Amino acid sequence: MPHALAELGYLVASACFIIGLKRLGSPATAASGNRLSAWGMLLAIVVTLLAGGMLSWIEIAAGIVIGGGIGLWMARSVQMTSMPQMVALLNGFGGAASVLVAGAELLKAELGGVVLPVETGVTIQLSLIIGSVTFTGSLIAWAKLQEVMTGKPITYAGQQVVSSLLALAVLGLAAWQVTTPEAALGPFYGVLGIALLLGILLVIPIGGADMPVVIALLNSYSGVAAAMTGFVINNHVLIIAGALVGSSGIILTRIMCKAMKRSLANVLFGAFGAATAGGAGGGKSGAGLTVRSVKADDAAVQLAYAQQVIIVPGYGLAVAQAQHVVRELAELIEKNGGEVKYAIHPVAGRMPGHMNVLLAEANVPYDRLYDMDEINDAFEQADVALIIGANDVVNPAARHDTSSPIYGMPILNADKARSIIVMKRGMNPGFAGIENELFYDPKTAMLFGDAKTSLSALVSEIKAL
Amino acid sequence: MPHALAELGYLVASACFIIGLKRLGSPATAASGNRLSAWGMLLAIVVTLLAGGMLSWIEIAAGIVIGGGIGLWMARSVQMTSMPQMVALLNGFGGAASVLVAGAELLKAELGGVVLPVETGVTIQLSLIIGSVTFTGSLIAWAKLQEVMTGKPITYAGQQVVSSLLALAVLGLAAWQVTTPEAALGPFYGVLGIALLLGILLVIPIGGADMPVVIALLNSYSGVAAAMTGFVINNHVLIIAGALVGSSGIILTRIMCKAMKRSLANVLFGAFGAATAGGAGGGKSGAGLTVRSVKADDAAVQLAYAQQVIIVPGYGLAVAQAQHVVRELAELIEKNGGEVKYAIHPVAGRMPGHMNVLLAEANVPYDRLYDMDEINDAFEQADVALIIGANDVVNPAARHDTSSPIYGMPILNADKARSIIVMKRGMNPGFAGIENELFYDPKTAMLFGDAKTSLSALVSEIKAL
Amino acid sequence: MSEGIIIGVAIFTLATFLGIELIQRVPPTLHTPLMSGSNAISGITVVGALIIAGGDHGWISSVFGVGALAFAMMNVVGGYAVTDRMLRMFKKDGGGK
Amino acid sequence: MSEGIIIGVAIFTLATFLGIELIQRVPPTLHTPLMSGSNAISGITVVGALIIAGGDHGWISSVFGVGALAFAMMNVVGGYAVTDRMLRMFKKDGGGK
Ligand SMILES: NC(=O)c1ccc[n+]([C@@H]2O[C@H](COP(=O)([O-])OP(=O)(O)OC[C@H]3O[C@@H](n4cnc5c(N)ncnc54)[C@H](OP(=O)(O)O)[C@@H]3O)[C@@H](O)[C@H]2O)c1
Ligand SMILES: NC(=O)c1ccc[n+]([C@@H]2O[C@H](COP(=O)([O-])OP(=O)(O)OC[C@H]3O[C@@H](n4cnc5c(N)ncnc54)[C@H](OP(=O)(O)O)[C@@H]3O)[C@@H](O)[C@H]2O)c1
Repeated sequence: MPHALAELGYLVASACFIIGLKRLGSPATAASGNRLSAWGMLLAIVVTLLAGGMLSWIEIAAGIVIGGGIGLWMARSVQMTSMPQMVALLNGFGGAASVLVAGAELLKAELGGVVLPVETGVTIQLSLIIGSVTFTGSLIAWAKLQEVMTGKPITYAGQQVVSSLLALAVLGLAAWQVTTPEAALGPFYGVLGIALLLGILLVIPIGGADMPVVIALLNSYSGVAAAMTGFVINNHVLIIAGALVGSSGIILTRIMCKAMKRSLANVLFGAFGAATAGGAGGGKSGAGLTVRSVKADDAAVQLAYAQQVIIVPGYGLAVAQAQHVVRELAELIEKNGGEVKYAIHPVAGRMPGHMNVLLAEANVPYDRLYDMDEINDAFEQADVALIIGANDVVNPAARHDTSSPIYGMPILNADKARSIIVMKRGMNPGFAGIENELFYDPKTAMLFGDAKTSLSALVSEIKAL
Repeated sequence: MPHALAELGYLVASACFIIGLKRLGSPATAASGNRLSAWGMLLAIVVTLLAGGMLSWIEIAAGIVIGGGIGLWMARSVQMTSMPQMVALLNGFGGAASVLVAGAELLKAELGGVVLPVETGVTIQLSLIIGSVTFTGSLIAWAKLQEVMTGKPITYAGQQVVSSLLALAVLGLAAWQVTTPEAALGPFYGVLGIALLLGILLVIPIGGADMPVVIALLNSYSGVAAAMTGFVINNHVLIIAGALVGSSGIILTRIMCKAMKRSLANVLFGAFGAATAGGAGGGKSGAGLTVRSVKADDAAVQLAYAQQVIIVPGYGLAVAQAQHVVRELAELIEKNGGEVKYAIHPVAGRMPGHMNVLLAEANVPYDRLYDMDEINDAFEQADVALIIGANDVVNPAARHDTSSPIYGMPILNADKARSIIVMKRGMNPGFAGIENELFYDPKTAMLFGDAKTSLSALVSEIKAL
Repeated sequence: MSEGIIIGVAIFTLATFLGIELIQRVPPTLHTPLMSGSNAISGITVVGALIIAGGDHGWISSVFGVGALAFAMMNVVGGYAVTDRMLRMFKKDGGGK
Repeated sequence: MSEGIIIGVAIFTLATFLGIELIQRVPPTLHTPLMSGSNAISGITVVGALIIAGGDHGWISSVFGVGALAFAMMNVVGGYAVTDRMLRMFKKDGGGK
């Protein structure tokens, strides 16, 4: 295949990515957009195979079959509730691929006695460093979310000093490698080792619940690493695709931080969840206030005769895997003549859009899900706000308690509903580790227990009415 | 200046254009965005002067001083109501510049005996053709708007055949030039002459009121011509800037066509305003219906005691240059305790955003101007809808008369107001050349006369109350 | 086809996509200044004009170069200046009272 | 600095601007599929991996190349497949009734 034709193929692939991302912007076109993007990727692969004068077809086939097979198996078997982990893992693999490509280019040059131009040297080092940090950082994020390791921030004295020194060391070694014309593999191994270590050290002090932000950021890094690899092998489709992913990750990071009203620096270095979690048990509003608990049969009566029900799902829904029962309950209420809406807070759950994906899995039509701004005024007319495993996103302290860590975060106005039913297992705080005064509101009834169990009980009680 | 540094300078200039355009997207940042874009242009000019090894400084100084001086004088002296013409003229100049640059490149090669690579040849021809059509087409658009020539469509038998043949001839000559290695100036002059003629012939059959669409389209062409010139001289800032303008023009064209519910083909080849204008006088709704006319003193009383007034400005406001008096009237009504809003239809006037610019000139704050979708529900609560020189944009036929040329165009619901005052000079139809049943509505009172005169009369009457 | 032209096409494509995204967001209020402002940007041919006018190509430089330069400068200066004039009139709160 | 790298920077800049505009419009509903879908796009390093794996560089090709290829393919196939799985669940009208 002539070079110009290959370039044209890559250009078409880039256009597929762009249009695909654009179509990902609306639920109606998202699926076709994703497929278009996948076709673009296939085109890029085919063009490379035809243009590159491939020699070792067995190696290529092995790599494709092994990687593709594992990827497909993972995509098929992963549970919708484990999506954050899955993205973290895939992200890490992308970083690893960048490291290996850049490493191979460097080894080829060093072992072959070729002196690389400075700019190629620099982009190789950037690709190595960013890719390595992405790789190990993503693995730690995965481990925290999968609960293979503790989700608590791991901190030690002088942590930031150590990390800064290591970062300096990596940069120093990289500069040395770039500026030394003689072949030397020492700095290469050094850069690789320290960058991999750095990825671990940068992520362990971050609490498990902050992992989605970290994943979005690492996603951005993996895009930048791909773009750097594009500079190394002088291929524009890598640069374009990498830049698209790089900016997408950054935007998602910003959206999440904004929705939580925290700065990115606070997420990365604040060790959120360590200090605050300690104070949770003895929160001030707990003292002297009582909680009204309710049984499933009473709650069922209330729901069966309600005209307007707003369901507020939260992280507990994902933990209990209760998305299918929720839909069943909603349909029952509707059969009894009530109207059901879902109120989705932008950071409900542990990942942006988490609740949407779960409820979509349970076949809830997406036009029943309302964004915070769309639905907040409707709570006043609601007979029941049914809060399922949500906590921080309905905590009124965000409105008035200036000392609260979530002060200023916009919340769902569930407290404005005529009555409130909260489903959770006990009085444990949510992600932010703070008390929720809503639970002590006289209008609120607590239905304790695992969300799935409670919901099933409600469903059979209503059926029995 | 080394080449790489110049490239970097051009890249920064491109970024200025992009960020500038982005900032043009909101009234609060628009002015600074435009200035940023201008700084980018200055940077591009300075970089070129420093990098290019300029020889003939006198020529350069002459070109800059003459062109810049005329441009500045035009920008200073033009009236806000003549903005469409001004844009048309500037647009034509941009096309002319592209033609001259591409022509110079061609002449250099042909006279110097250099054989240009095919792709350069092709882009030179594209730049010549698109630039020429833009140049003469824009001049005709200017002449129609400035009423130097008739605004009516000029049509003749076989018009489209002639234009198509000329277009084929241009393409044939261009192909000949590109494929002939020998020096030849014949085809060059041929291409130039026919393309310039084509620009004229393509625009004369389009009615004066459709000129804004034509201008937006020609704006897009001038961008594409600039991008082609970028390919010719192998300069990326031209390609980027040209592509930005090219897409911007196309989007504006589409927005306008959509707002008028007409296809682009209908605008370009439909000779709109020729046939329909004839039927205007004898429109069916005119028969047997009567119009209620009102004097300024009665209208003044009505306005002085109104609680809710919605002003609907249209093309007549621009013709009468009545924007300042309108604001005066609105302030008077507000002093009397009424509330005044402005309802802006997307195609009111003769150019997108025409009314906004006029009213901004009269210091009406832009948050008082409401888009059609925002205000259409408010008409029902309005005591008076004050229609100033608007016609088609409030014609209810668009809703129900399937035979009307404007059927399907969304309109302002002025007919839903409790009472309606229409200011125009007589019973002439508007741009679409059709009757307006609103004028025969029993709720409607017609205040005949030039809008500025009528408004001044209203102002003094209210003051005298 | 040379590689240079494909890179040019890539850049053109990206910029076109970007232009579409940027312009679609501009509210109708600003369409007139947008038109004149983007029109000014198309005066970027001034770069090409300078290269011709500043070169050593005899009458081509002095006629075509200076002509192109003058036209492009009118487009640039006129476009930016008139857009600025319009935009300076847009005010959020009636300052003219 | 060579010209090639500046063109690369230009392309990178344009694509970054474009990415920002495109992503800002995606509604929260689609943020999770967006994350996994864009993640799949970053598997474009598969192109680099193929070039290494298919080249004639002895153990570098077989170890680094095949390793990179396998990692990149996991990212690509896993990312697209899981995104598709999620998106196929998004329905406008409860078809499951
Ligand atoms: N979405 C994102 O992108 C994102 C990213 C980073 C951080 N965050 C943060 O995550 C939080 C999300 O708020 P949220 O209201 O969704 O969740 P939350 O505040 O973390 O609260 C979840 C609640 O669910 C309950 N729960 C856990 N397992 C349950 C089960 N099996 N059945 C019933 N209840 C169960 C827990 O109480 P019990 O243990 O008592 O049952 C807990 O209080 C916010 O603070 C947000 O800032 C979100
Ligand atoms: N905005 C755009 O971008 C754009 C582009 C292309 C086409 N158009 C078309 O232009 C039309 C705009 O609608 P429109 O309602 O604004 O205007 P219109 O329908 O053209 O009506 C303007 C009315 O103003 C009256 N008028 C003229 N001079 C006047 C003066 N000095 N004092 C008072 N009244 C005067 C005229 O009636 P008298 O002669 O009886 O006074 C005329 O009926 C639409 O059909 C639209 O599709 C708009």
